[in-house]
Amino acid sequence: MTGLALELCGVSLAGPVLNASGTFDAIAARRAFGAALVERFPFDAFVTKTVTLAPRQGNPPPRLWETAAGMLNSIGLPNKGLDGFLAHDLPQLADLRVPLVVSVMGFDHVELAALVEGIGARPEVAMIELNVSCPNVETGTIVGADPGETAAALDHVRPLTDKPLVVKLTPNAIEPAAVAAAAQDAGADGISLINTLKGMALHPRTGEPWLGGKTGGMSGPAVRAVALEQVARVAERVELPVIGMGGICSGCDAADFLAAGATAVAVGTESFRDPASGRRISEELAALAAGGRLKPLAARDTSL
Amino acid sequence: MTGLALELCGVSLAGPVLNASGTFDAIAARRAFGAALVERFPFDAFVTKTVTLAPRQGNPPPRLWETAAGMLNSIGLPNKGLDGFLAHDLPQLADLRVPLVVSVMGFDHVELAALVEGIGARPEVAMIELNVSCPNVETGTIVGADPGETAAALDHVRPLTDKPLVVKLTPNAIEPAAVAAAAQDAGADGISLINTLKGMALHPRTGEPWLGGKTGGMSGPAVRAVALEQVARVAERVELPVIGMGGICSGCDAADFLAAGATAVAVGTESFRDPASGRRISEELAALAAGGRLKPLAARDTSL
Amino acid sequence: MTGADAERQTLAPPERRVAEVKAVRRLGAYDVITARDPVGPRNPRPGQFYMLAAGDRWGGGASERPFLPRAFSYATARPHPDGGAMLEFVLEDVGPGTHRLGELEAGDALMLLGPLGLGFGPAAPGTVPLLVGGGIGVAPLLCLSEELEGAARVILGFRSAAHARGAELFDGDVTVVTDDGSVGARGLVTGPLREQLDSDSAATVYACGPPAMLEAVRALCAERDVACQLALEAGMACGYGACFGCVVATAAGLQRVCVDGPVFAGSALERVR
Amino acid sequence: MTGADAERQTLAPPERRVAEVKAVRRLGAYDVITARDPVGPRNPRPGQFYMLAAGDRWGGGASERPFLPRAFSYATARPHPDGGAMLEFVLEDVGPGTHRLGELEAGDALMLLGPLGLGFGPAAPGTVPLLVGGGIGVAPLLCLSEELEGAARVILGFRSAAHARGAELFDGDVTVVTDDGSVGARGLVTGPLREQLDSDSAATVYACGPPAMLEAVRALCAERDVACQLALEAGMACGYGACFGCVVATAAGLQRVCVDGPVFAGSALERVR
Ligand SMILES: Cc1cc2nc3c(=O)[nH]c(=O)nc-3n(C[C@H](O)[C@H](O)[C@H](O)COP(=O)(O)OP(=O)(O)OC[C@H]3O[C@@H](n4cnc5c(N)ncnc54)[C@H](O)[C@@H]3O)c2cc1C
Ligand SMILES: Cc1cc2nc3c(=O)[nH]c(=O)nc-3n(C[C@H](O)[C@H](O)[C@H](O)COP(=O)(O)OP(=O)(O)OC[C@H]3O[C@@H](n4cnc5c(N)ncnc54)[C@H](O)[C@@H]3O)c2cc1C
Ligand SMILES: Cc1cc2nc3c(=O)[nH]c(=O)nc-3n(C[C@H](O)[C@H](O)[C@H](O)COP(=O)(O)O)c2cc1C
Ligand SMILES: Cc1cc2nc3c(=O)[nH]c(=O)nc-3n(C[C@H](O)[C@H](O)[C@H](O)COP(=O)(O)O)c2cc1C
Ligand code: FES
Ligand code: FES
Repeated sequence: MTGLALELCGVSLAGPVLNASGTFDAIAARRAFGAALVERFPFDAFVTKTVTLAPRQGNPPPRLWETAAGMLNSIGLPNKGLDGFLAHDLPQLADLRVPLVVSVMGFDHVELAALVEGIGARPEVAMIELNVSCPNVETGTIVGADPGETAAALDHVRPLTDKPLVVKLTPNAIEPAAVAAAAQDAGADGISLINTLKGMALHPRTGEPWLGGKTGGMSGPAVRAVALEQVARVAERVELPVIGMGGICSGCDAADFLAAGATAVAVGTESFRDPASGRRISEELAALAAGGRLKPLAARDTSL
Repeated sequence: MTGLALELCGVSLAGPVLNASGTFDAIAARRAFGAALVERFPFDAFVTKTVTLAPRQGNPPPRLWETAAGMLNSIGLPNKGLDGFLAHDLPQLADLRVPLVVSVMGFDHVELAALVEGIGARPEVAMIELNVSCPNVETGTIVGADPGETAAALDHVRPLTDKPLVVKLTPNAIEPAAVAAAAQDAGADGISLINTLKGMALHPRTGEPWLGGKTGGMSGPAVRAVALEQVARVAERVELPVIGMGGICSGCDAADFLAAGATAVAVGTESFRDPASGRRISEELAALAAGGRLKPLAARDTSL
Repeated sequence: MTGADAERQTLAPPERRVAEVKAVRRLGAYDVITARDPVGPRNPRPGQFYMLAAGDRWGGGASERPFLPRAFSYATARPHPDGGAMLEFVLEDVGPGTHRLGELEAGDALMLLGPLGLGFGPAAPGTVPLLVGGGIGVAPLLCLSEELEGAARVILGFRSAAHARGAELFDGDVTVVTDDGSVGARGLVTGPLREQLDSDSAATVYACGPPAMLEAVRALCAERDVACQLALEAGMACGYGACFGCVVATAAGLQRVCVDGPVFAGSALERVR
Repeated sequence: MTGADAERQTLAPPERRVAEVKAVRRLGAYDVITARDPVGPRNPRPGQFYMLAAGDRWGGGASERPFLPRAFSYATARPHPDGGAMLEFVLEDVGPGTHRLGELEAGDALMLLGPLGLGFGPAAPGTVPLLVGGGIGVAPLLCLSEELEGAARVILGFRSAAHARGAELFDGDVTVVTDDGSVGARGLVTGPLREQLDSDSAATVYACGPPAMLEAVRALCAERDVACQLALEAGMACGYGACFGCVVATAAGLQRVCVDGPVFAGSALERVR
């Protein structure tokens, strides 16, 4: 309890620090850390790795590359698929003492609808995050890079659930703020950003692409300044609450994202260095707030 | 002389290492280092800071912010304008013993035409780089983010000079490769990338945007993986020679860009840490080549 | 956690903690780091590992890397009278992370998370344990051989005499081979292993080492129907199942080495790469 | 370079070089670093600066910064018999870069580029030099006072007694004031400066210190038509004119502190911020 309790898209959270989708597996972590993980859960809400309709193996290894102050990943969304998630994962996640956000990605509207209906129907789920960083199988364009495609996706699934829908934007777009605005008009309840920046690394000896997926997504401190700019721009453009992420490692980093207009923040890569990073960041944030160094932030003018 | 001499857009260079536009001022450097700078010039060609038609003061300070393994700048293209450049800078740059590349940016086609004609007419100039990271004053979109706008700009200026025209792409686009292809079709002789990634930083105490320009451009090692991916994608898409840049700090970094399909590389931020970085990188590249660790690279398959 | 897993795993505290480096000594080609883990479990299971990072000069530097923590099997663990444990790690300097860790000095801070993963399981009924290690792969076999009170036969292969000094960590019956014949017979561990299995095939093989060696051991055991447990390696970011970065191909599809391994039954693996 | 510039500038070798740290001593609130510059010029000009970076633990770290080099005025320079010079820098720990440099020890590598920028120029004809320093701004005044063989009057202002120890670096006639009155009179340097100018206004004022102090000095000199030369600071990336990051507002528009300064004539500046 950090004294920073808030309402996020109508869901009450004990604090503003979530995990970033795909960077914390509460089920695996519980296997490694036991009950202590649940008793001292590092986040104020748990966001699942992105779930797709069909099960996915993900990309072949290697899937990781370390960069200057960051990393590339080409994980490729491995997951049990909707049925596997509902049958095996959801019951275990229900034990967590924090609200549950389920991230989903559909490769077309039909898939997306099935995912939103299937997951929206479950009382254990507090919120749904739409990961729109996927190619439109017909047009080939990344849905989240295009305001029209994003709006179309939302138009299609908005009627299917009363659960809050958060749209997770891709940073690999010219104007994330335009996409956010389109999502808002189409009935989204919140916006989260940034997803990873597209990047690549070559094998030190062969010079072939290192990653099994050839290209990967960059995350960590290296992307923080890019994330902060996009969050500020989006928060300025939309009324919706914004969940800011991208290289957040400390309470000061988190405070910057809140100052830039985010309502909550998410921690990803930093959790790889320490699974308790989320809790530390919450404590640092609380200390900043106690020192009166946070409230003024909320009032900061970061309009661009 | 690194033993890596090449022809770039018909211009012969003693080696493949250029400076990135706006990151080395040969005239100021000569004031600081004297004749030794010219005798031991760190680059195989000199690229000027971007010249605009009218003189510009640039953005108010502060203009710099240090990030994790990189930096943000909001310099704002200060320059003497075309006339000032031709009258004061060009004569001094003519003393350099390496080919001269002049970077230009026009805020509309008329400006761009005046710049290309004015600079193209000067024999001291070997090549012109078109910095298309500028907003179209009518449409507001960044020219370099849009294939059509980029092609239109080239259609307009291509007839005005026989000098090689290199188009410098912005990374803040969904599909730099599409823009590169449009530039090729419109008669460009080469492509250079990446320019800086848009980013932002907040004042540690006030929380207001730190930079005088509010947002800035990110460069340095932090952007290298992003740059490498875009270079590979562009090199795969176009026939034109590609000048790769973005966080290059070592011969190995440069070798990666060449392996990804670049014909030459440019060094920017690393020069701030040491003005002789370009020469060191050339020497490291030559050593890799001598060790046979470069030729194979050229043959590497990095197709995505 | 299933009963089977319980034997192979000691749970880790859910946060990174600071251990104090007590000593770093050079042993031939390796660095041996001894560190005091103040609050961690006293009884990690052989085959489990810890994610390590230096307390400073980690996370960048002019050399940019290391940024992420690195995975290391513990080689020995002794309960400490004041709580926690005294841990020993054996490292080979292959890059910026292992290099930096090798530079640590007594008194320095060592950031540590663990023990992690599923270690070695019990030997198949009616079989004797047979330990086979290659190079730095000896690390997890050390605590295993101690647990077996030196009763188990140990076969170790090394690149050179400098590496072969890793064998000094073991007592009891140890057969050493080297690529260059500088110590013991010239050749691969599969030589002595084959002989051993010829004389007595009622064995459970515990192996750790480079992929090529593990694959040779796996194939040999498969062909003879000998149970084997292989401790694998993979590039890791987190070590506790969060990133899905460390997968290997298994009969059950791609699995995470950090939580489904690092020890896998040979029968559960496709060829090891 | 113009004749006027020549007097104010010694050219730098066009590359970064490695200097050896000879000593780092604490002086009240400051760190004094002595380093042997092996090949640099023996005679930098007072007011010129060097870009410094530590040989290691610079460019990231868990703390991410410092990444870029940092600018520091040299405080003293002595030609070295074997070539190059022995340089002294006075640092105040205000962030990661100055903190890291303060941690250097004798024998460590110090990466260095310089001397850079335009230093102080000669006094106006018929005037006596008057040196005014605030806090860490004393650094460039030290070599200047030495060059003037202690003849010049020196007025120094500090935040506290710990900072006032910076005055120990000077010999000759030094007036010290502090914000808290712990050393010398309580108050700002403009007090003694005004008195001094009252008694003899035929002076050229050389000043370095925090912006507010420089602005007060500039205004005072302007109002009395006294020539003054102000050594400014600005955040820098390169130090040699490459990045255009270090600009300040001057009568001639925005100018680069690193190549058009750091020393500017008061008359050339708008108000100092
Ligand atoms: C469960 C487990 C237990 C282990 N136990 C031990 C042990 O007891 N002792 C021991 O010495 N080692 C052990 N290892 C191996 C150890 O983790 C690695 O040697 C270490 O991570 C190497 O890090 P590095 O920075 O030194 O080298 P790296 O530079 O990380 O090189 C290691 C490998 O990564 C590749 N690589 C190069 N650059 C990059 C990059 N930028 N990003 C990603 N990969 C890159 C290299 O090609 C090389 O194959 C274990 C590994 C695992 C998974
Ligand atoms: C010509 C010249 C001569 C100088 N001479 C001396 C000298 O002799 N002795 C001396 O001690 N100092 C001197 N300085 C000042 C010195 O260069 C700075 O104190 C130093 O660069 C601070 O670096 P840092 O990392 O310690 O602190 P920083 O963290 O860089 O803080 C310094 C300033 O930068 C701001 N800042 C904070 N974070 C960032 C960021 N991420 N990016 C950019 N700015 C940030 C802070 O608000 C603060 O105002 C001189 C400066 C100049 C220009
Ligand atoms: C290994 C890894 C896996 C990820 N998987 C997903 C995912 O499944 N769905 C998603 O929306 N984002 C995913 N992301 C992106 C993160 O949620 C986050 O947007 C990004 O990493 C930036 O935050 P960070 O810099 O704090 O890591 C993943 C990131 C990483 C590093
Ligand atoms: C301070 C600064 C100024 C720059 N000015 C220009 C410019 O005037 N024109 C231009 O095309 N690019 C400019 N750039 C971008 C660089 O040319 C280069 O594309 C970018 O910095 C990536 O390379 P790097 O990471 O090696 O610095 C500038 C970059 C920096 C850091
Ligand atoms: S290392 Fe992250 S899942 Fe295994
Ligand atoms: S510091 Fe780069 S131009 Fe002055």
